[in-house]
Amino acid sequence: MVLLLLLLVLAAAVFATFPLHRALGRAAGWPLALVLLASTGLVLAQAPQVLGAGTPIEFAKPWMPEIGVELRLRMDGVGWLFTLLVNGVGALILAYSARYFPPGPRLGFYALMTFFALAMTGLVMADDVVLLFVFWELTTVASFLLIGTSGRSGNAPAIRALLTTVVGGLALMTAAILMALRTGTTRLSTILADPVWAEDPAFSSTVAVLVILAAFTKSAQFPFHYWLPDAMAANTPVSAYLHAAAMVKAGIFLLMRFTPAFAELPLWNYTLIAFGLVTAVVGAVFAFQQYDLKKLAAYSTVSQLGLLVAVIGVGTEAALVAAAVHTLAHALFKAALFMVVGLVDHQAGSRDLREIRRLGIAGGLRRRMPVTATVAALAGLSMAGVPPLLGFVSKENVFKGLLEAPGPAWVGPAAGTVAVIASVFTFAYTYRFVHGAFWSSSPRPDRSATSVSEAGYGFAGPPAVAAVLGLVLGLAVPVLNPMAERAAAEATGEAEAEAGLALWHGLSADLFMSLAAIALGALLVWWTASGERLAGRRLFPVDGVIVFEALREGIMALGRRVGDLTRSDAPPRHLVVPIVLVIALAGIITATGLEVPEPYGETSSPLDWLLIALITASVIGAVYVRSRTAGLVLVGSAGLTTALWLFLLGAFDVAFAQMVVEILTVVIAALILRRLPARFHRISLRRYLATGAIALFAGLSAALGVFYLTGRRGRSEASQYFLENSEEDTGGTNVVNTILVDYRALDTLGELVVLGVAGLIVIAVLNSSGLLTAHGDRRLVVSRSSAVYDADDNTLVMRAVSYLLLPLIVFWSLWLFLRGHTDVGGGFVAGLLGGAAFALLYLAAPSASVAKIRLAYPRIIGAGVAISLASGLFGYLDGSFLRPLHGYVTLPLVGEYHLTAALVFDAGVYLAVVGVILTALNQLGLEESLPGDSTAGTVRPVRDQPPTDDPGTPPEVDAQSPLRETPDKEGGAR
Amino acid sequence: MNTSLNLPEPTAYLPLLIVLPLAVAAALVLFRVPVRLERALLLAPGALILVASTGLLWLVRDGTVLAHNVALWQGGIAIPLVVDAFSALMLWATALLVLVCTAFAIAVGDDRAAYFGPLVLTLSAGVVGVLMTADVFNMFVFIEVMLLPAYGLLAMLGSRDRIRAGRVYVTVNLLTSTIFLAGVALVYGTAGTVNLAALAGAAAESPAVATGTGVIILALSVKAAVVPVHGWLAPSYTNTSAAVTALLSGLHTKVAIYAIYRLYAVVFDGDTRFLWIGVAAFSLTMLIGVLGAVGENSTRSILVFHMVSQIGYILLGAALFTELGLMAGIFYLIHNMFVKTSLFLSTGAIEHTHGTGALDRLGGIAKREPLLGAVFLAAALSLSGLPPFSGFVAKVTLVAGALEAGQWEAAATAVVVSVFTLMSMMKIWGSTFWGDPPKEEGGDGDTGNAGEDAAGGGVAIQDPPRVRTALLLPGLVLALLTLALGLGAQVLLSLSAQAAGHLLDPSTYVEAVLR
Amino acid sequence: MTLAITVGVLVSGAVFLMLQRGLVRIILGFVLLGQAANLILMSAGGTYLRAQPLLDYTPVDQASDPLPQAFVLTAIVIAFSITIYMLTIATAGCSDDTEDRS
Amino acid sequence: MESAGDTVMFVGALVFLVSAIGMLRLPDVYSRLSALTIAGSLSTGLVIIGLFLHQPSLGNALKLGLALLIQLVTTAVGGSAMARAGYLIGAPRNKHTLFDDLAVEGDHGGGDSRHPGYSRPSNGESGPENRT
Amino acid sequence: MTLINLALVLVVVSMVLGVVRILLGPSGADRGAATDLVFFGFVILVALLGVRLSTTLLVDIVLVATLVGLLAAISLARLTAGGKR
Amino acid sequence: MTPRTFLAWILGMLWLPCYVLYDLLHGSVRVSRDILLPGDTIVPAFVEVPLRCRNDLEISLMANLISLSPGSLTVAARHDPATLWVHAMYAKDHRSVLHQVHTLEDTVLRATRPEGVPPRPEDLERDEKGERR
Ligand code: NA
Ligand code: NA
Repeated sequence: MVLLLLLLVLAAAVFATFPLHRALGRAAGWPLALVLLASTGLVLAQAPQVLGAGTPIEFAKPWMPEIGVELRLRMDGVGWLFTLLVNGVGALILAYSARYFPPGPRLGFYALMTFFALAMTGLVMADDVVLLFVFWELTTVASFLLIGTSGRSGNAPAIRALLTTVVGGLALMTAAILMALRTGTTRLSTILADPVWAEDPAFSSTVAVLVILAAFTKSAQFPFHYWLPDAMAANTPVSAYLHAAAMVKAGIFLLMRFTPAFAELPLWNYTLIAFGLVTAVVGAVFAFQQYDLKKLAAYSTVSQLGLLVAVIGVGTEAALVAAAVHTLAHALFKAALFMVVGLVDHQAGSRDLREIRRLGIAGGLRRRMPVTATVAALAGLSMAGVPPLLGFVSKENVFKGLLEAPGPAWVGPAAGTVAVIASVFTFAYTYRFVHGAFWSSSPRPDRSATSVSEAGYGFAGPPAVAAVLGLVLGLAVPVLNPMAERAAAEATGEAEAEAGLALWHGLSADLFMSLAAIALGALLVWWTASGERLAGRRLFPVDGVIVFEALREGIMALGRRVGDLTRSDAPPRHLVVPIVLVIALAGIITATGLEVPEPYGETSSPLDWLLIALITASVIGAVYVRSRTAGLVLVGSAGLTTALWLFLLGAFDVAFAQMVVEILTVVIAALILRRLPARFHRISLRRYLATGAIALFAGLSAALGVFYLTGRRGRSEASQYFLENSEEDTGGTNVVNTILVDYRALDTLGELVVLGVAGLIVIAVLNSSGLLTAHGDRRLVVSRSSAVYDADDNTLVMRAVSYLLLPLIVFWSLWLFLRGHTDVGGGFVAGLLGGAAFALLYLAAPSASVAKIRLAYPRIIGAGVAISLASGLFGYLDGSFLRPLHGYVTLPLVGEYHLTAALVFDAGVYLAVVGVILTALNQLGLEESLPGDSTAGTVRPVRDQPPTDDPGTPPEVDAQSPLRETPDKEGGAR
Repeated sequence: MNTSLNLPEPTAYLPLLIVLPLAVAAALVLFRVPVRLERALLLAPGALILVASTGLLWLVRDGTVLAHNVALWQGGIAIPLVVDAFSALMLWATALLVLVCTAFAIAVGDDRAAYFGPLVLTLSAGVVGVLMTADVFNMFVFIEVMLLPAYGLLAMLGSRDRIRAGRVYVTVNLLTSTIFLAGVALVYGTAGTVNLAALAGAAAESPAVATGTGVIILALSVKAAVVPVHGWLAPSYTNTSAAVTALLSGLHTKVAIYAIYRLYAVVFDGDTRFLWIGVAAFSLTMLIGVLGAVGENSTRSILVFHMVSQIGYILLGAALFTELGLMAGIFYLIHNMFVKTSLFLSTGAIEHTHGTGALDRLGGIAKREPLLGAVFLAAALSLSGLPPFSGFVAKVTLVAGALEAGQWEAAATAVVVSVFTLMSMMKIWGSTFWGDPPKEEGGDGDTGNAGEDAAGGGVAIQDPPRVRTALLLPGLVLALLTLALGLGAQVLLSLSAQAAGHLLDPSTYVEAVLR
Repeated sequence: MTLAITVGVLVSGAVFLMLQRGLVRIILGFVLLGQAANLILMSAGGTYLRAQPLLDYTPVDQASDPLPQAFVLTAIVIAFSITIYMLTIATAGCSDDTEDRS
Repeated sequence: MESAGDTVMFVGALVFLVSAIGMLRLPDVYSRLSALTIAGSLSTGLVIIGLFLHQPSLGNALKLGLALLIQLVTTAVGGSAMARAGYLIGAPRNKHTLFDDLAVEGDHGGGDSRHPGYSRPSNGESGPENRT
Repeated sequence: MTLINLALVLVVVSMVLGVVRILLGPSGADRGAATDLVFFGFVILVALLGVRLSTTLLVDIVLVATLVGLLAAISLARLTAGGKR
Repeated sequence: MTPRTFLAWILGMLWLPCYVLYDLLHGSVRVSRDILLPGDTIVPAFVEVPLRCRNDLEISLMANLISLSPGSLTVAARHDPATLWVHAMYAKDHRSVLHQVHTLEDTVLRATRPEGVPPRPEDLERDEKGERR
């Protein structure tokens, strides 16, 4: 419960940031530091149980039971140490922050820092692998935001750090999933105790590699070391906390956590030792080269983490003791040093060694900032491994641990030697840091140093605490024994461990190694003039950031190529792929063979061949021809042949509809084609052949599909049901119609909606985009004064005829509508015919304005849909939507008439069909239509003929009636 | 007239979920109403469907299947509407998306375009229809009901190239709808029925039926934008208004995915012989999609390519066809609907406010609009699978599903692709939310210095346009949702598991339909 | 057999037209393709019985399958709707050329 | 009755074939439209009569009579409309055309000397009357 | 029935000839005329099929076909003249 | 209206279809001959024909009947003064075409007008070749 309390306190701190910040501004750091101090106290209070009794504290609550993930926390020795570090150092740094920043809003900083403390605490207490991953990634995100929001120069490094550490996070996730799947639990402590690690080296190695990847990215190990110095763009408190004391230690924590599983795994040992030591040396060398104190500290962190990784890789009890103690020591001195950098930067205006020197303060900066200098010296000595500081003890233990490296006998001494080399550089760069910043000055000052003074207690206090702790703990190092023993015991999976930490324990090898490091370090300082001879030199041709960016650019370039593959707004390019896939499907199935029954009954009739001849002629013509008109009518001809096919197959209703639709399609397409060139685009021979081949294969596939997959079974059950029951169920004897309006009226409703929407979107799109103007009279060659030109006179015959035909068509349309349920007909066919009546009126009119049908046709569509819906809702009287109610009524003339709600439904269909045809005729029939012309249901009147003179003038509307055009008004031929 | 009339059973009201938006759409076409009332009417059906589907989720949470044979014809003859955990979940998610996207459209004024309201309402009715129907031909009809409004919306709102973009969308969808129809025909030709329940297991038994259903699934894959038939997505979705892109992204491809899941589960009965095709195709989809995204240079096109990539993730669940895989896929589907829509809306708010989505013409927005930044970042991290957002649960379960099924290549692809996902999200973040607005000069840029007030370091911009709250809210709602679904993943996980259960064993579904 | 050939011819023509330049040709291709789909549906019902399913005229055992006919009628309406719309966008705002402008 | 119907329909089909051949053989659009008239009136008429002979009833008499009438009207109106359209766009015409009263007097531009009003723009190439 | 079958063949052949004229053009009016021919052929085929399939239902369809045939003819004439009424 | 004129009107109405049928057959044969036999006898012309028709119905009837007879085709029409422009396939000269059309017009007017047919107006003044002066 106390663990949950810990998390809750930190979560509360996150939320408290908002009111606190509002009230206190940057000083919100103080109360927040108090919160973290309190939680540190809470952690310390657990020492008797965790360290003394050796019983971990546990807490568990289900989180995602579906996948077995729990909110399970556990605090053992390792967890205790890291929790303590996170909260303790966090408290110091928050306190430090309250003075570090100038007055002003720092809400994001405080919120994220406390959030980070929460995430980090969760991470080190997590006892569920998924939970571990969650907190792991949360620290990554917090780090990303803290670096990035520190300023614009932090943006790119933040993203680099994020991407790098996320790679590790994903490795951790994968490892977590693998472990959970293999062991059947997500509980970390159970997983680590599972026998699988010993039994299955392949599995162990896989997981080990993933864990190592995670830890290396997080702890900036070679070759992922580049992000950490890069991340120094962040504010100093962020660097001090995340990138020195806490977050980067997550990798160390992870390695320690997993040591029980992998300590016996050579892959684990050698990888950690090798990469750790390389990192330690490389980091130390780079640190020695820096002018920027912060960069120096950052590389130093990389180097120290390398030592830690290497010593963990050894995996023995002593090694783990060393790791635990050095983690603590490093947290203290590195946090202190970073804070010192901040102090220097803040007070002296720079953190560059050259700048500071140029301040020209006699005797160095220590004269003005003695406290800070002392703090720096204390922390530095600890880092350099000088007795009696804690760093000395821990470094000595690290050497001791490394000497126990497993494998051939030479490995231990070799590892120790490399570690000493790293430590030589450590001593040297520490000297460079402390001496360069505080003890040296240039004889020729070129900067004003008047404002440089010691920082206030509030500001300098926190680093001082950290540095002094390094001294105190060094002197009283046995205090740490219980902690180190618990940590080592748990990390190695033993019940007990012996730490034996002491400032002095005889003339051991590691003591001499420490002394050697110090001596050689001093020599190195002397030899390189405290690093000046090496500073700024490029030791490698490339650095990590360059490699990273090149990789990213390469991926983006590859991505652009991938995008280019499909970058086209030409429909054929996108249509061809699915077509080819269908052909491929057909090909594969043909190749593998498909067992199908024999054809059922006689599926062909001699008459069919006539239709094949006709349709083939039409299709070949449509493919071949370049005249758009011809293409249209040939496709229409194929459509009529399809209608004939439907007649032959006994689908009279359908054939009827197909016929009328085909005609109306031609009518509407004609309105469109007059706006376009008379001929289609030319096809190149290559395209002709390629598309022709695809077309032939597609046709073959379709034919094969039809041949093998249809016509090979008897009547379906549904078909039998409809034929046998439709009359009784619905009272209708036109079975197709009863299916449409009774059995599957929902389909018909959908179809009706589709039709209606088509009408609406025609209006909507034209309203937003306008329509290409029909330049029909460009094709005309006769004079406007010719008798053949005049529209009014020459449509006279058509009009007379259409007035004669109109009543007939309307009568037929209604007749078809009424008899639909029992005979060929129905709302759709009838509606089409009704629409055809309007089309005739439209076509016969002398001008589009006259032809314009003054009906609110969108409303007709709406009414159609509404009526159908309403008739469907009536069905609820009998238990369901669209349930047809029917009965017989006696009408005066007709006699007994079968009345059904389906008729009302069909009436809706009728209206919608008519409405859509009206819409198409009116909207597409205009000579010109500009954006905004076609508004909801009404068309602004526009002139029928394009203006002859000034094309820019808006159309005149009502001055004179534009309805009748006179030949002399427009003048002669163009 | 008949004397004995039936009383409606509770399930008889399922069709109302389709009728309601249609009725409001018809009313909006029929009557001219004041703007405020129109907007209220526009939002009302979505809200009601949301409430209703929440209720449905409650009813089906224990595995109940609600089915109704429309017009009470006997099972196998009537068109059945069915709601189980999967469809209820999808209904709920789509209702929420419709609501949120409509709110956004109202905020940017898209709703003033002719017939916007009726079109969106019809679209949502179509989606509801596809999700509920258990009849393959009826599914075709409702797919058209949802497509037609989309054709219009794509071509009437957006940039100048919208018409050309609309052509790609219309033609590709028409082709696939026709292929779908041909598939329906082949299924009827071989199996003699189009009733999904009657077709249960038919494809597993008969190769002929499998071929017909395969044609349908092929058509749906194009609609879902699976590689290699994904190319149409980018030209179609980048030139229209953000609200429409968000709506279509959240609904259309996802409905196709739903249909693939359903058809494969019921008709193929999860036939394991064909799963490898899915695993290969969907892994490729993840990879190609994300690479495309990484290479793009505008917010919208990056997000559109991500759709492709994420579709691969979602469908991978179906291709694994294990309990864990299906659950993960369904969870991923729902998660992705919210997150992707949120991203489209938050970047849409930027596009609307600043008039561009080009990465090199934007910058520094996070400082001026911290909340918008937070909304985007939440969704972006969620999309990349980072905790504590829903994306991490989705990814963890999916990768677990793949590894459990022994598909370690697919799992590795999923993991690697999520790095690329993050990379492309950071591309947007880095140059749009961070960095400098391009018209200003570089600024002081030495913010690494101690004491430098970073927040104050922004260059003074002459009255940069601010994103209005109304534009921000829709994305915010979804961002909060992805957070909630991450922290409280169990709710969605258990529903997804329930849904997966019906897919693994469709017998309850079949019984309910044929009853 | 005959219906299969017809479908093959229609699909070939449709696919050829759909892959050419210019939206109008593509639309015409789709009109053909729609007809092919409708004939496939008809074929799916079986073509060995070819009498119209009108119970006043035809005995039940000779009537052709009414269900695909209802499907085709629905499909015709849908195809017609989309054709109208596609024709509109062939001339709305810009010409019907479909090739890439670059 | 049936065989009479068969014969009439067959003759109708024969006439239709003649008309179709005319559609190919005749030299210009106007004469082809005349051939079309044969198909639309005589041929279709015969077939409709034949159909009636096959299925004689009062209802069919009414329907087919109406159909015949409408067919004749359609043929005539459609033919006229097409002829006018052909004239408007200057469809190639028979080179033996005697004269053209539709050509307009007083219009500028070249054209038939005997019809000074004929207003086709002459752009150097041979006049449309020479094209066949 | 033989005569009807022969008639069917003749009409189909004629329609194919019509298709040839549609292809040849040369003007839109020629194509329109040929289209009319094909449509008349369609009407004739429907009538012949009515006899061939022994159904009276096709009479209604012949009637409607003649009614809507005018639409196509006028539309094509209009299109030929570039939309000129 | 006298019974005699009424009878003439009825007869006129009955005669019209017969005349049209004759015209149709005659024209069909003539055109068919040109179609089927090698070579042709076509001598076309566009002829302006002034009509006596008074209303749209009569003009339309005239126009349609002309178009209906194979060999002649109405190309244009004018309402006021009622005029048709006829394409004749076999135009020996201007006068013969006018005569042909006016004969048809007589038949039509006999059917549409109970009061009888007005006399043919003089043609537009033309020279021997039938051209306008
Ligand atoms: Na930018
Ligand atoms: Na004629």
